[in-house]
Amino acid sequence: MPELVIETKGVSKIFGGLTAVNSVDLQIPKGHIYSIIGPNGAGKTTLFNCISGFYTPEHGEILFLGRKIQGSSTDLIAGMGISRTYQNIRLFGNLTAIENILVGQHTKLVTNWLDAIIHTRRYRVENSTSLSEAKDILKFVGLEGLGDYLALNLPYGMQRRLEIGRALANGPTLLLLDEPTAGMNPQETVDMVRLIRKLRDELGISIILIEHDMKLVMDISDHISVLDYGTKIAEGMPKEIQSNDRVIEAYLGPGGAALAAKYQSRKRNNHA
Amino acid sequence: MIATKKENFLLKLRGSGTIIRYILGILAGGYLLWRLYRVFIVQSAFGLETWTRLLIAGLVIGSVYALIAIGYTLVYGVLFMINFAHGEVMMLGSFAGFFVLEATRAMEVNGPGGVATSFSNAYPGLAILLAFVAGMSFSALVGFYLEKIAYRPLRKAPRLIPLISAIGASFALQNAALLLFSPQTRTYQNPDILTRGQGWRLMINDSAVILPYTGVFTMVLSIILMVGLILLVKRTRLGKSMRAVAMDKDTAALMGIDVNKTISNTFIISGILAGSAGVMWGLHNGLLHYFVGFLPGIKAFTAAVLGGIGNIPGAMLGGMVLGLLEALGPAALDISFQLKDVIAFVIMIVILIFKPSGLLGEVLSEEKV
Amino acid sequence: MKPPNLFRKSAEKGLVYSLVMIFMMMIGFHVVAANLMSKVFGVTVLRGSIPEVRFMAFVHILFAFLFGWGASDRQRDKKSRIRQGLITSLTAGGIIALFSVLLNYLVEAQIDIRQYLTAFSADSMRYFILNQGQSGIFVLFAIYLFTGLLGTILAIIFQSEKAQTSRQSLKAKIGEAAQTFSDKMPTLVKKHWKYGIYAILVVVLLIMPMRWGSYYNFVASVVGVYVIAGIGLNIMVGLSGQLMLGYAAFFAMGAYSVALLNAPTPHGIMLGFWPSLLVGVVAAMIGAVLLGLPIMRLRGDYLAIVTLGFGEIIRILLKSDLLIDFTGGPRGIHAIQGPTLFGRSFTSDSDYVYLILVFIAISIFIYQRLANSRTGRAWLAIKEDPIAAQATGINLRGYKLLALIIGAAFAGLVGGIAAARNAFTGPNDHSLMVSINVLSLLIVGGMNSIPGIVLGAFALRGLPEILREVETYRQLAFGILLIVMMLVRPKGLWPGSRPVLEKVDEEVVEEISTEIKKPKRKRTHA
Amino acid sequence: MLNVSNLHVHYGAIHALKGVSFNLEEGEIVALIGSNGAGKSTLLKTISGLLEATEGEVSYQDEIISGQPAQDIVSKGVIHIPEGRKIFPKMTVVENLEMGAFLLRDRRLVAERMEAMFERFPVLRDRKKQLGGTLSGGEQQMLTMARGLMTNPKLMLLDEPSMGLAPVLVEKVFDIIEEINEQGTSILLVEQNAQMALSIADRAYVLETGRITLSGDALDLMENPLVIEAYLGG
Amino acid sequence: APAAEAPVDEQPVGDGSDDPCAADDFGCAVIQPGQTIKIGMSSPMTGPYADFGIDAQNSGLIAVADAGQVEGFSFELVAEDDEGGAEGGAAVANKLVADQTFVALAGPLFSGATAAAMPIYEAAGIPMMSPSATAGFLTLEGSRVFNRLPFVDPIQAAAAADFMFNNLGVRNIAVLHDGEDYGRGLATSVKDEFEALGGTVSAFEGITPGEADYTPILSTIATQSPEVVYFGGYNQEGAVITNQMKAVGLEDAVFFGCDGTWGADYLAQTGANGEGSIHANTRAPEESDVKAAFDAAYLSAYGVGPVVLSPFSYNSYDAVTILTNAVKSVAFLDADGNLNIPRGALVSEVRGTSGFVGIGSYSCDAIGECNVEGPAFEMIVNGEWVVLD
Ligand SMILES: Nc1ncnc2c1ncn2[C@@H]1O[C@H](COP(=O)(O)OP(=O)(O)OP(=O)(O)O)[C@@H](O)[C@H]1O
Ligand SMILES: Nc1ncnc2c1ncn2[C@@H]1O[C@H](COP(=O)(O)OP(=O)(O)OP(=O)(O)O)[C@@H](O)[C@H]1O
Ligand SMILES: [Mg+2]
Ligand SMILES: [Mg+2]
Repeated sequence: MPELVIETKGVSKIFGGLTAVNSVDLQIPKGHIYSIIGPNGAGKTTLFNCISGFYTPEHGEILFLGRKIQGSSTDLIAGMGISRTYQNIRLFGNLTAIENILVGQHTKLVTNWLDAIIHTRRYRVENSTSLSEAKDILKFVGLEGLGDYLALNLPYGMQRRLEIGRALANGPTLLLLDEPTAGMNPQETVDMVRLIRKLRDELGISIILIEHDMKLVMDISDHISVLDYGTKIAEGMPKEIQSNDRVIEAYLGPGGAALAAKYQSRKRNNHA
Repeated sequence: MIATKKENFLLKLRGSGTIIRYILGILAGGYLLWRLYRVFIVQSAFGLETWTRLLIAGLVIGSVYALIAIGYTLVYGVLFMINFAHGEVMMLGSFAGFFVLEATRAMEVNGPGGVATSFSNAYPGLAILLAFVAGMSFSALVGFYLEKIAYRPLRKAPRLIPLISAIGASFALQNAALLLFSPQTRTYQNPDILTRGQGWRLMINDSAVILPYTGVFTMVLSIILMVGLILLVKRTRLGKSMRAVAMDKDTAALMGIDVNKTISNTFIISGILAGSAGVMWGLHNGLLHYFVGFLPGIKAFTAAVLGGIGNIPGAMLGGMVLGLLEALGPAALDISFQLKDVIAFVIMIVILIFKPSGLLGEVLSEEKV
Repeated sequence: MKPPNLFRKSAEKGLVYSLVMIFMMMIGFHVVAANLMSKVFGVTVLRGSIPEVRFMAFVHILFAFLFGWGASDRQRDKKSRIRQGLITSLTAGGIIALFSVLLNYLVEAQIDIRQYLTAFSADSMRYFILNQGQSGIFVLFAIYLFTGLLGTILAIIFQSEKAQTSRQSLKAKIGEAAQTFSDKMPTLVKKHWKYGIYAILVVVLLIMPMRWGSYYNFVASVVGVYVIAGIGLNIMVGLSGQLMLGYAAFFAMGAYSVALLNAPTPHGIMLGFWPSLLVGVVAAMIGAVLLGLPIMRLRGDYLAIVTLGFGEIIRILLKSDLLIDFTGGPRGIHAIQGPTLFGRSFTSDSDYVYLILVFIAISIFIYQRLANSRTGRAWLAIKEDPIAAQATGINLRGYKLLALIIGAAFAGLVGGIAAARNAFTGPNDHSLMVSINVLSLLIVGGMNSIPGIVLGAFALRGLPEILREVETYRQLAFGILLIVMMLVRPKGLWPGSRPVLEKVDEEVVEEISTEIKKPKRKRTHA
Repeated sequence: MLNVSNLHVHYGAIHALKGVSFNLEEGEIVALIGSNGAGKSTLLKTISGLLEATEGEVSYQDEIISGQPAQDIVSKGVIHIPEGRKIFPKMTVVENLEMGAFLLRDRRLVAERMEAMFERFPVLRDRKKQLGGTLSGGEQQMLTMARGLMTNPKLMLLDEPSMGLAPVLVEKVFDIIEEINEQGTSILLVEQNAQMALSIADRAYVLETGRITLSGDALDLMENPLVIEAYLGG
Repeated sequence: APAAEAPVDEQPVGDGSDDPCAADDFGCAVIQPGQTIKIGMSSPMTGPYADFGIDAQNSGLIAVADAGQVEGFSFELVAEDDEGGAEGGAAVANKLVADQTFVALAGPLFSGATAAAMPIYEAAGIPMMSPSATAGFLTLEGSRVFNRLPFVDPIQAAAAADFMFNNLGVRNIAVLHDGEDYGRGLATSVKDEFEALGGTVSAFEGITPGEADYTPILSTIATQSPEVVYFGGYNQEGAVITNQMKAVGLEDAVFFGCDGTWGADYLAQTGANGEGSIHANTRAPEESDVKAAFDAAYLSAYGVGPVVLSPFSYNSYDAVTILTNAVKSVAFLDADGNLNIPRGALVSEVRGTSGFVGIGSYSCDAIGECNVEGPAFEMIVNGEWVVLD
């Protein structure tokens, strides 16, 4: 059994009467791209929120590299090496792109305000290394040359990439991506797939991915879990999932190409 | 690879905030109980008549604060800005009411029985009504133009910008009143039936406790106004559109809501309430000059926050609590009256420490990310 | 483009303009305006007396001209612009004339309403209608009509395309000249021209306090004190985004530490200025911890009101009977001893200006280093989005508290200096208005920008001094100016910009995206 | 029905639309595709009155609507469903739907419509009392759609209606679009999912950096190599 | 308490030496033809105490007009706004002393501003005559230039305590103050003096100035059944207290005010409620011509009478008049037709004021206290002030 980066044991999160995440068990191996899919409202984002410390699950355990993390605050969890992006982008809009990355490095840096005022040696060293690392990350996510733009002035697709860059900046062990290609066109989606692969292959980061773009998910994932009404209804390799009836019924439907054909033919009929 | 880092000691104070909060809370609560025990059980410093008097005073002050606080809360609820000039809006309304009463006082008419009296004594109800109409409409007008001139162009600006504009407006209005009406202190000329200091007499412990007409009038009227306001906001489309505009102006416009009109109406309503508070305050206390808006303005703002800013019942509750604290606090805790604002502010801080969004403010539980 | 619309809008404009004029009269400002006008013509008028009538006429003419100038919309064609000017001038003049009829009536009937409206003295009313009675009203009306029209016509001519282009070409020429000038400059100079400006500034600052007399020294040191206070508050508000309305409390802690430790009464400890200043700074920092720890959970306006309450609590306690033996009560503490440095005590006003300048330099230094460090960026991130900031690993409470503490230290510092400079401090020097002034200067000047803070301090503390010319009207003028400044420059006079850290080839950037707004280039990172 | 001519829009110094002209006939579905930042949302916002054009005109049913405030345009039956899940976060689902029917004064009608929306999106019925802000991303997306349909619009401006929706729901949303179109609503559709958009639309325009670069019959465009390369993942 | 023993030794002015300007400590102010002699004023003219400053300016303008000319030169009043605080006081002082035709200051009105401004005037040799700053220490630190017209707290307080204890014969009083410099200082002294006489001060409390409702504090005081409520502060709060005493069980207690509450405004605001209340006032020559003329001039110039905006109209008028008189007596024309005013001599001249009779009558002692006679007490009877003995 490969080493697990995240293990959830019977995690449940309840809002009022609604069990958004219901006793979910996941074993996520190190170095995998692991996708979580499921209908809208299935509890995917909520699960992310539990892992990254925004919510404390009512039941169950979340282990990160074998260590219990639920109940810790988000900053501590970030410090342990879990980074994330958000379904609705949350950049620091009035900071420049490169500053966003520098903020992302926060947990990796050690100098404090006194160092900053006196410019101690370690401050100078850290400052120059962190800056050059930040530039590398910009390059890595394809934003080279845009580092001095305010984040809010970047177009949507670049903001998504910048958010990933910020998440990468502290050298995470685990990256949680919540619908990273939402609102992107197919061309940009392809770029994003390339980027995600690169993260795993070049940096060795484990990735958990939420996506509704099936082509992408099937393409990229090592392993997929499917949530519905908060419970895990299936898990396995992309092939297995694609052919799972329950998943098709609850989630997949006929698929993009078939759908397009449906509308086209209807339209032709109408015109005829 | 779990990072362990050396952080500055200050940054390690994680969680100690909560501990200190509770220590503070326990200390404050303990002190409070001890004081109350001393005042009521051991010393029993004041008789029931005194407590009644304090209670009456607190309720009257509180209802005026509540009316002004609603204005802050309404504007805040829609624009997320502190209308710092709101106290001045009240002051100007008070002046309008004052001039009407002066005029009706000066006007000679043949009263009932053919005796020549002043208009305000012959038709006191009408005179007071006119004063309120004048005060309310003038304040509404001021509020309306204030928004149009000083705030509307800044609607897209960061939140602190309109705050400074409001501070400027507060200066400008205050000094305009100073220059127009002189710094002289004026006295409200009430019609005789509402003479200040007169009231129903209750005998408690052999001493007369006066329930002043003006005070009762103030309380009753402000309750009526508040109920009316709640109905207005709950029952009419205006209330709905105010909520929508508060959350997202563009989307509200896409629903067919006239955003400008909604905001103007908000200022008009808060002006009306402030104007009525100004006239009531004048009738009850008599005192009027260019600076009367400032202190109640600050207090009412405090009350609005205490109740949970943006929340109308919260503003009312906050106003009442603050009024009662000011009146009863020093006596109940046996602390000098000079420190009544200290008591009020300390209690407010303690409340906010435990209820960070005010008494009735929304509980910001787990935020959706 | 419908005529009724045009008519109504212009009439409305005329109404507003006339109301402005009438308001001026109602507060008696027309006399002051005429007074200023006479100064322009080199005639001085005794205070409290009324200047010659012709100056009032000039005031009317000036305003009528301005009204006419502003009457028309730039976008419209000439004919409708003239029509607009006509309508606006007619309404404005008409209403002012009507008002004058009222004034004339009041004067003739000797009705005294100064009981209610102080400015309505017979002299002042008569002066407004040019001391002419009935005929003055016609003259007034004519002034507003004809000068107004003149204003409109001149506006049309001046704003015509031809004038526009000629102005643009003038601008271009100036730009060209500047370009050639800079081309001719040796590269070394060009590269370091900024330092040249700084050097000149420093030299000016070093020389001026000895030359420009005690009043300007005084104003300079007040402005300087507010610059430091502004920098401190900027750390709280501008960087870490915590709205603080009780800044004066920290100011008071510094001032009272110096006062209590270094004045003959009430305690006569006479510790010496420097140690007491240090105590003041530390006291303010401790105050910040005590305030900060319990309230870290509060956000936005709740924080604002709690800090406002804190400021008021401190002020009330300082003057209360409870602490009177300790703090001197409402009377304050006087005869506070100033600093001695190298055996020389600070006596002249320029000494304090230099002292404050030194501390400004230190503050700017500290601020700049903090703002562009890991700490500064963490603060900014918290301000932008606390939840996301925490999720990137920033300890919210710790950093917020740190911002409070450092900001408070600045306040304690200037509080102490100001107390020594005034040789006095009292509870009323630490009122809510002080907090509001510092906050205002920050926003008027522009947050997160040192030049902005300096400009803001000038605007907030220097402007009222300049406005002394208009006497009792200065606070009114100040309030209006505050609004106007916000409307005209909502980001502040000199808003801050983000540092340029990446520095790449411009052309690459152009290629990647031509559509994105470029940030202003600012200082480069070391 | 809708006629846009030579439209220019600026955000401060940014020139987001540079002279866009197009038209939409009654009963049509017109798709608008283009990469991120091309100005699609800007165009929709300008039509619905949220942004002001610096130059050019928008006319709707032979009336110039550019320059009119958004609420007036809405009352003419032009409904804009904005991108990015613009629900009212502190209102419940029901209240959000009521806001969608703000211009309807008939309470019975509102109740009826709301019922119809719950039929279409059963998830929303389950979430009736939940605050909009706590809904999941996809639920919010459905809510914006349902809210827009409350008034029975004549012209609908849809900005990325399928974003963040599960595949089954994407189908549903497109079914609905087809359905309301058949009932007589004209539709201007902005989609990243160009394949779907072109499949359902009658005509389409391609917007690139603020200019329309291609236009024509939707099915024809689908065959266009430029479109295939840039927008169909070809 | 400041002692009024040693009379000031007359310093010879001008005569004896050839050039009085060279002999003068501060040199001469040289006023050229066409210029005016500037008398400064430093007072709050905006903010919560604007009424004080504006009133002082109003009165000062009349005084300057009444002062006429010296050798063909006229006086000009330069009233500046100091906002009542230290910062503003120092700003005004610095501004004024920069003008060399500025020779004397009627003010500052408030003690805080005075304390901060005094060293600046001291250094420039500007005589000060404050109409209203009462803080005790101001005259106790050897200032050459500072003088004042109001009676200092200890003198008024002793007189008031004595009057209550002996003339009114009350034994139980409550003492209130507005928490400000002036009011609190006075109230504290009254409390001490009254207790020293053997009376009881059953309550000693501060109020928050500027508010409109003091019934809570009055209600608690009522439980002590004081015979007199003494108030140290200004007429605005005084009037509110008087009005509200009736409704909370203090209807039998007498309101006892100070020179800060005395004035026409109090009458207007309290009406019937004010009947029988007692206030301190300067021991003034009753209804002199000067006073009548001033009253008339004030009314006609400003539409309202004096002592409406603040109680210090008369003091302000007298302060300016004392200063202009002093200027008149030291100023002389030089060969070029300029008016020379030796500053040091002017300082001594003002300090040496003796037997001045304006609206009030004043003589200054060696430390600059110009009103050592102590107050008269006046009671409101049928809406009029009646002097009690
Ligand atoms: N704070 C909350 N309060 C109440 N209900 C909540 C809250 N947060 C989420 N929910 C509910 O929990 C369920 C799961 O939400 P979640 O955001 O995890 O869905 P999701 O799987 O991410 O869906 P999507 O793909 O649409 O983003 C939803 O039905 C949502 O309405
Ligand atoms: N509020 C704004 N301020 C400044 N620039 C903006 C703003 N909104 C949009 N822009 C810019 O205008 C251009 C067009 O943006 P728009 O949102 O219309 O694009 P879009 O085609 O809808 O893209 P997407 O597919 O990402 O939604 C982009 O370059 C964008 O950066
Ligand atoms: Mg989700
Ligand atoms: Mg878009």
